[in-house]
Amino acid sequence: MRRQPPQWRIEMLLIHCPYCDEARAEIEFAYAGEAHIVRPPDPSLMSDEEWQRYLFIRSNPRGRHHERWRHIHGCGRFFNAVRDTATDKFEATYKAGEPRR
Amino acid sequence: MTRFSAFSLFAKALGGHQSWPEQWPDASPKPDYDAIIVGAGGHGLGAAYYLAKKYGITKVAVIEKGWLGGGNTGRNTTIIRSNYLYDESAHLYDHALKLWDGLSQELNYNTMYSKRGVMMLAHNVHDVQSFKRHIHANRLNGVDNEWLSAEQAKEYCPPLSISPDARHPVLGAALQRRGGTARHDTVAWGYARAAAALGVDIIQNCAVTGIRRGADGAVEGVETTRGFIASKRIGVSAAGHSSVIMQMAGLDFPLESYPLQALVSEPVKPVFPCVVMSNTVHAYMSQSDKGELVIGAGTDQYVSYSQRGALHIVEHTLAAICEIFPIFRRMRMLRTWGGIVDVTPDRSPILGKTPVKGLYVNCGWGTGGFKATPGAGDLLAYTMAKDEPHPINAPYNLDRFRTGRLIDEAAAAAVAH
Amino acid sequence: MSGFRLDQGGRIDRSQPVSFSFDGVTYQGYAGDTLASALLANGVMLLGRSFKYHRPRGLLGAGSEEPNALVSVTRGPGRFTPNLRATSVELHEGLSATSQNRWPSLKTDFGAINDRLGMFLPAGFYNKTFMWPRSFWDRLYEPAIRRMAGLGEAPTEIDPDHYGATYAHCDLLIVGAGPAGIDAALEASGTSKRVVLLDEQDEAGGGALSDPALWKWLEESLKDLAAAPNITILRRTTAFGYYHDNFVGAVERLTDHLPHPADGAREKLWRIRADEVVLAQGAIERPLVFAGNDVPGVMLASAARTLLQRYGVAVGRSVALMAAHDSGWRDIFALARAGVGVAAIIDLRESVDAALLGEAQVLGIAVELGHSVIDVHGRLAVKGVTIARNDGAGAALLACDALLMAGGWTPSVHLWSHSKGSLAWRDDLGAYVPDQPNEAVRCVGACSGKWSFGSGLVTDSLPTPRDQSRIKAFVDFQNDVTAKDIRLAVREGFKSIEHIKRYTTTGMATDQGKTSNLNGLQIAAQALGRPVVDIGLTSFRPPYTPQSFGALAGHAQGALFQPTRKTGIDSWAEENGAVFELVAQWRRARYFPQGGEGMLAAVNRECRAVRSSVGIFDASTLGKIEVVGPDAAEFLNRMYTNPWKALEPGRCRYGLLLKEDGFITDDGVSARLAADRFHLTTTTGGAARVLNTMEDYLQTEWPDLDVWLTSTTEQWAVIALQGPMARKLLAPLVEGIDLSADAFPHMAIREGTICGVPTRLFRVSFTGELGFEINVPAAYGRALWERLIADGAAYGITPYGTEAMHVLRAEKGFIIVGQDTDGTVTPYDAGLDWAVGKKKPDFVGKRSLSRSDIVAPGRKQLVGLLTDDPTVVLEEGAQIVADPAQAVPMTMIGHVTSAYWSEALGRSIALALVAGGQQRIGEVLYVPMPDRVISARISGTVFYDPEGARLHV
Amino acid sequence: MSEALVRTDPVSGLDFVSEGVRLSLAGPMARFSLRARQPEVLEQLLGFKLPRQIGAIQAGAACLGPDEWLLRAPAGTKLSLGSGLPVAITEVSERSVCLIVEGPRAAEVLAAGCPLDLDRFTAGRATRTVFETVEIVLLRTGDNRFEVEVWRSFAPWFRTALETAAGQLR
Repeated sequence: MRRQPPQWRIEMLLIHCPYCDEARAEIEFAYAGEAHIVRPPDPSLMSDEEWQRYLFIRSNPRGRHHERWRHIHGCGRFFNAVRDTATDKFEATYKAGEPRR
Repeated sequence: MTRFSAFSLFAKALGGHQSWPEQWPDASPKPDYDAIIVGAGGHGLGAAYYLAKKYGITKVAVIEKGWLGGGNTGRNTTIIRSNYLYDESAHLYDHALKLWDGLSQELNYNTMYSKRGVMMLAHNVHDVQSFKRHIHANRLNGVDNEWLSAEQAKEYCPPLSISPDARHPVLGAALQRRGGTARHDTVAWGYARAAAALGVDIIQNCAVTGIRRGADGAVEGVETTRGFIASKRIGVSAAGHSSVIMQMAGLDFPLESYPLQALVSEPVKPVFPCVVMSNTVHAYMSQSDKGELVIGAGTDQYVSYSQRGALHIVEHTLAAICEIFPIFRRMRMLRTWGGIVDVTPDRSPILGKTPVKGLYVNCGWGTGGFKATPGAGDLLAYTMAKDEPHPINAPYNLDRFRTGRLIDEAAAAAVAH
Repeated sequence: MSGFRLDQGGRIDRSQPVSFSFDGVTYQGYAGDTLASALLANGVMLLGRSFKYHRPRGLLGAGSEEPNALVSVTRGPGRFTPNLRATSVELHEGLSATSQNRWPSLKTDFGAINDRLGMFLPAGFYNKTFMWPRSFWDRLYEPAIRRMAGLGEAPTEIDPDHYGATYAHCDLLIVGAGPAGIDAALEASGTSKRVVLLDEQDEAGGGALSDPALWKWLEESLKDLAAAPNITILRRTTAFGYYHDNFVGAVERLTDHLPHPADGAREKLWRIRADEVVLAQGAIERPLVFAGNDVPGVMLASAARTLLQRYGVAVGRSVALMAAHDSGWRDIFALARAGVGVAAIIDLRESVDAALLGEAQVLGIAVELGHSVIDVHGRLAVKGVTIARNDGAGAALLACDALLMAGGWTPSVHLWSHSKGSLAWRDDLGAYVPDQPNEAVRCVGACSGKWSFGSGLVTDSLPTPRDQSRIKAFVDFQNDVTAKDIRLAVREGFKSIEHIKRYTTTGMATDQGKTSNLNGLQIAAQALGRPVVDIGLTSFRPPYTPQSFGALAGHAQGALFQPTRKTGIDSWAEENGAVFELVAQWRRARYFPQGGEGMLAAVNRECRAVRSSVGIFDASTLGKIEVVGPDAAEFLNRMYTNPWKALEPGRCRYGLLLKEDGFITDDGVSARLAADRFHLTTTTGGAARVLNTMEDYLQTEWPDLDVWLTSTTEQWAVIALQGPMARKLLAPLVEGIDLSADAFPHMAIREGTICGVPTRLFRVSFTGELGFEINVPAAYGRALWERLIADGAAYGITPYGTEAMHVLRAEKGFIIVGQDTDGTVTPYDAGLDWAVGKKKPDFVGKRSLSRSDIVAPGRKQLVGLLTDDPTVVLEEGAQIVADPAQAVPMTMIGHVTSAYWSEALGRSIALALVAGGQQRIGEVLYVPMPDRVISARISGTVFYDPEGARLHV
Repeated sequence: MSEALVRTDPVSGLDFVSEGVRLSLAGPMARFSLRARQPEVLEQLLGFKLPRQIGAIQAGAACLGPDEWLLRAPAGTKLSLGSGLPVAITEVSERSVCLIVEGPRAAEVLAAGCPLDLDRFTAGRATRTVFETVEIVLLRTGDNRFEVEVWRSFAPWFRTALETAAGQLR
């Protein structure tokens, strides 16, 4: 399920926006859930089980996590990031459509 | 087990408290068990206790990678209530609430369950409609929950500001008088001591590294940092780390883990007699028996296992607290901390069997796990003992995400229009 | 009386006497004093009572680590602050402080009965008792325990102060302006780096302030720093937390040190992002653990020296030292040189540096090596100590009126640990020191374990011939945790330091264990017979010292708490007596009472006006999105349930949005302005959410589409003109639009001008009447509204609010997303099958609509509900049952989502979600209320003008 | 036709002056959101060049994103809407108001709630950002001069926040 931006955002992490090419405060960004989960081109061909996987199953790793953020109060773009969920450190951010890092 | 009482306390005092025994032995793993519980939080220890007490399965190990009660059991804001909307939820949480009542005596360990009432504030017309819906449903389900006017709410909790000029004025409140708080650590310790007395092994500092499955797919035991431990029945009750454990059995789960923040003030003399929650401004508060104001905030926006406190959440939570309780602006924050909560798509738990034979799960409690502790333990024990869910936890199966029969309390509270 | 002011010395300003009061008694101090130093100068040694045993306590330290001397300070009405450390309260004229946690007075405290009963109240005693008889818990034990809670009283009045906040950015942030911090700043002065140097005290200098030999250096260094344009020094500023990516939170205290009332913000929150952080937080001296180590007058040796050198205060006339570390010798030598009487130096060690011995001899101080204090005499003040050789022999009484403790040093690694830097154990220091950083940070000076204090012995508790299980040797002074409590915890099986901490509460007081953690660790390790590193270290958690809620909330207070969004017409509503409701971030007029009307009368009147003539409604809060580009129709077709490609320019369509899980999330009427341009509307609360979701699909799933979204919610003021007279009122004002029914049918949009300003005029209706929604540029909304009110007077135009709007739409069976749906309702459940494009291969949420439980029979469906008694209006949220006679828990088959008195129908109406409802039309169901059961019949959802005749005129 | 409608602003038009900073409300202007994958298409249509770097301002147009510009032009300016082209031009003249923050302490006032490092946000730059929880478009039009675009309904809160921050400078 697509995530909605929360009611407030945070000013803790420093995030490099790959479009603005600048590190900006997290308060300008909205987290948007796990990355590289592609909406199937024809959902009607999917079984309930497959559809459930698309909708709900998430890798939720302790460690490297591919995720999407939106620079919602900046350039407005969604982009991808690799972050270590154990330390919250970003390994990379890259533009939407670029291959998984 | 030395029975705890004022008399034993007195007697031991005369001996300088030198002869108190260990409350639970620090067990080492045996080669095999009839049942293994992964995760020694309140839920897992409760499951072990009920397995031994109610279902006669005493050859049980509870495996904990750190120290017992060190996860969300020891990190939450200890709120207990059962005034949920849907039948499934009301039955689940009220089952727990009934077990809370009398738990101290059952465990011979004072869990300090205090029925001081949980009051949820309505700040707009939509809140009022939603709370009334809860109250009507609760009444017909036999769960206490009553509507208070703003003035009645203020009377019940004098620090509350009911100024109509507030940004989010209080229009009324829903009060569950049986709701309240308990001392979080003692719940884990009480279950641990009682379970150990029934023969349960509590194995701390033992991390599960794998789940071994046989040719037929059924579980055979767990690989741990202290070696392989065999069991045909494994119950996973690992809160924020459930995804990681389930993946060891090859199962992907509909879970995400988020940081949840809480904080306490410096202790002050009694000033706050109940629990107050406000979903609209995202804050909840009570006063501990030590005098600290215990304040919970929302979850962070991103998946994380870092348990690192976030300043923004603190800022917004305290702004909200000062808005509702402006007399506390000069109070001071003493300590903040974070827990990791595992959240399902419908924000209700998954409690039951899994597609892997012999593997049972209790996860996805999000921010609401503490209040369910005795109920979740009991139901996980039932499910493991009978290899089928109890009617109360049957709806909390994994299949609901496929079929669409979600139990979405938060959605039912809906968004403002 | 023990403490006194020396005739000279210190950094206080003796030319500026200051009078203040403590527990109602007035005293004199000097500018530059703290409350603690001034009280001690006046001979006041008893400053507080401990938490659990209510033991009398004096000063332990001289800074923010102080656990004992907690006071409440009043600065006038609403300005009461409990639990302040007397060592951190700066003295000012008129300061009024009181002691805490005692009744009736600090000297005579009935709560001290706990001390006498202490043997029955060991760590965790409450886990073991208060369980029988069971009924006593709720009524007696629990309330009694609660009454015992707390230190100071809570504030009871609203704080009139305000608080500020700011972001700040720097290249180098230095935390702590002691010698190490100042050196780091000097190093960076004159560079291009932006440097912020902050310190929690009123004066920069840290440890140098207690060392007159460094004062000249300090003065010159501070002059240099002040002259450096790239350096900002913040005093009275505590860095309380170290967050991700070198983000440090700090609070600056601005007015509490001034006589009140003082102008300006009381405190200011600094949110600092630094490229590099230097931590120079120093180290905190460690108490020693022995019987009676908490009697007022027993204190840290370094604190005594600080009181002497900074404040010119002697802690006693005959001062003894109990040392395990060289630094204490230096401290007591300073006292001796200043003329303070020294009783003796007792040192745990069998031998110490000859230089120390030599100096003691020069100063004529008696030295007892290989000895420990085994008891302290006196209750409210030290009267003497008993010492004994470490083997227990040779007990002797030593008269003194103060006892200093020198137990070694604990580097302040708090912020380092917040930043998740790793720690390494140093056996020689008996302490953890910073090891590997996790951020761009380094530690300098004493907090890195580097100091020139000499060396010492690391102890758990001092040797004693007495029964360890019978003596109270304190580890955590405020929480009254003794060495035997920690040993009891270990005995009972609590073996990790986190368990021990939680069981005994050691380190959990308001000082967060600054003076107790390491002693606790040593004692636990000794009891367990294991190395300290095996039992772990409790985590350091923000804040470093307690910080006010007000400062942390920053300026988000009062009018600045959260924005209340108002439309341009809101001011008119306010002037005309509207009652408002809050919807999402917006304030909306709910109804416009006239002449003392209640809500029902006003709403009835407003509804009558719309049905009979014309009503006017401010719909500006509706979300609006302009969707533009060659692929606009294709995009909407994928987002919404219904088809959009064939919609002709100039026409409108009701659109329904689902989440991917198939449940309704938003709706609205949208218009096609041109082949490649749509004007969407959303619900008021859904505007931002819908835009974000659409951007998400557009950017992530369908980046190939040439279409762009722009929020226009605030570009347009929207005035709904509804009722049979709407067209007549509107026609003379509009240019360029033919308003006739044929030229401008229902569900159409036209562009033109109204009163000379451009308009997008929708012919739409949420009331069932002939209606228009007039969009004009927002700056003109109020003027147009007033023109319509003026011109509409001839038709009895009536402003109506959201409540009448709800009634009118419910009469027509139009849903409100979020009220008649709740996030678990599909289009089929809501009876909106007609809005689902059956032929569309896909749209967001479509696949979920065919899941087994979504197509299963018995789902709750939206229906109408007519009470048998037409005068009874159901309560929204009331539950519906088929059999009202059943026992609790009842089987509930639905609930009322909307219920109103319908003035048009002269009866009540309701909408409800009922299991299998669409098959139950005509059935009678029951709504059990607390006092009665209401019967009602299921109906269709359209109550008024089901043919829609009134729309198409 | 009777007399023309008058404009209403959401905040006072009066200046607020405090030590080192002045707040004022800019007069009416035309504003357009310009969107295109290829800026050349827009440039051809509009007849002027657009800045290519996110954060740059040129000829009244601020580049806010890879395909987004905010054009601010004299009140009454009309643009061709480029119908049929792969562009989106939407008029948003009245969506926001512009508060001008100027004076030697202007940056300090904005730093009260804006997380940007304003020392590194030099004159001639523009960006969308936030002031506490409220979204703004910040344009630095001089070393000591900022123009802040804020949506109308947030303007009263924002103005109060700026005045409060200015009043708290010491």
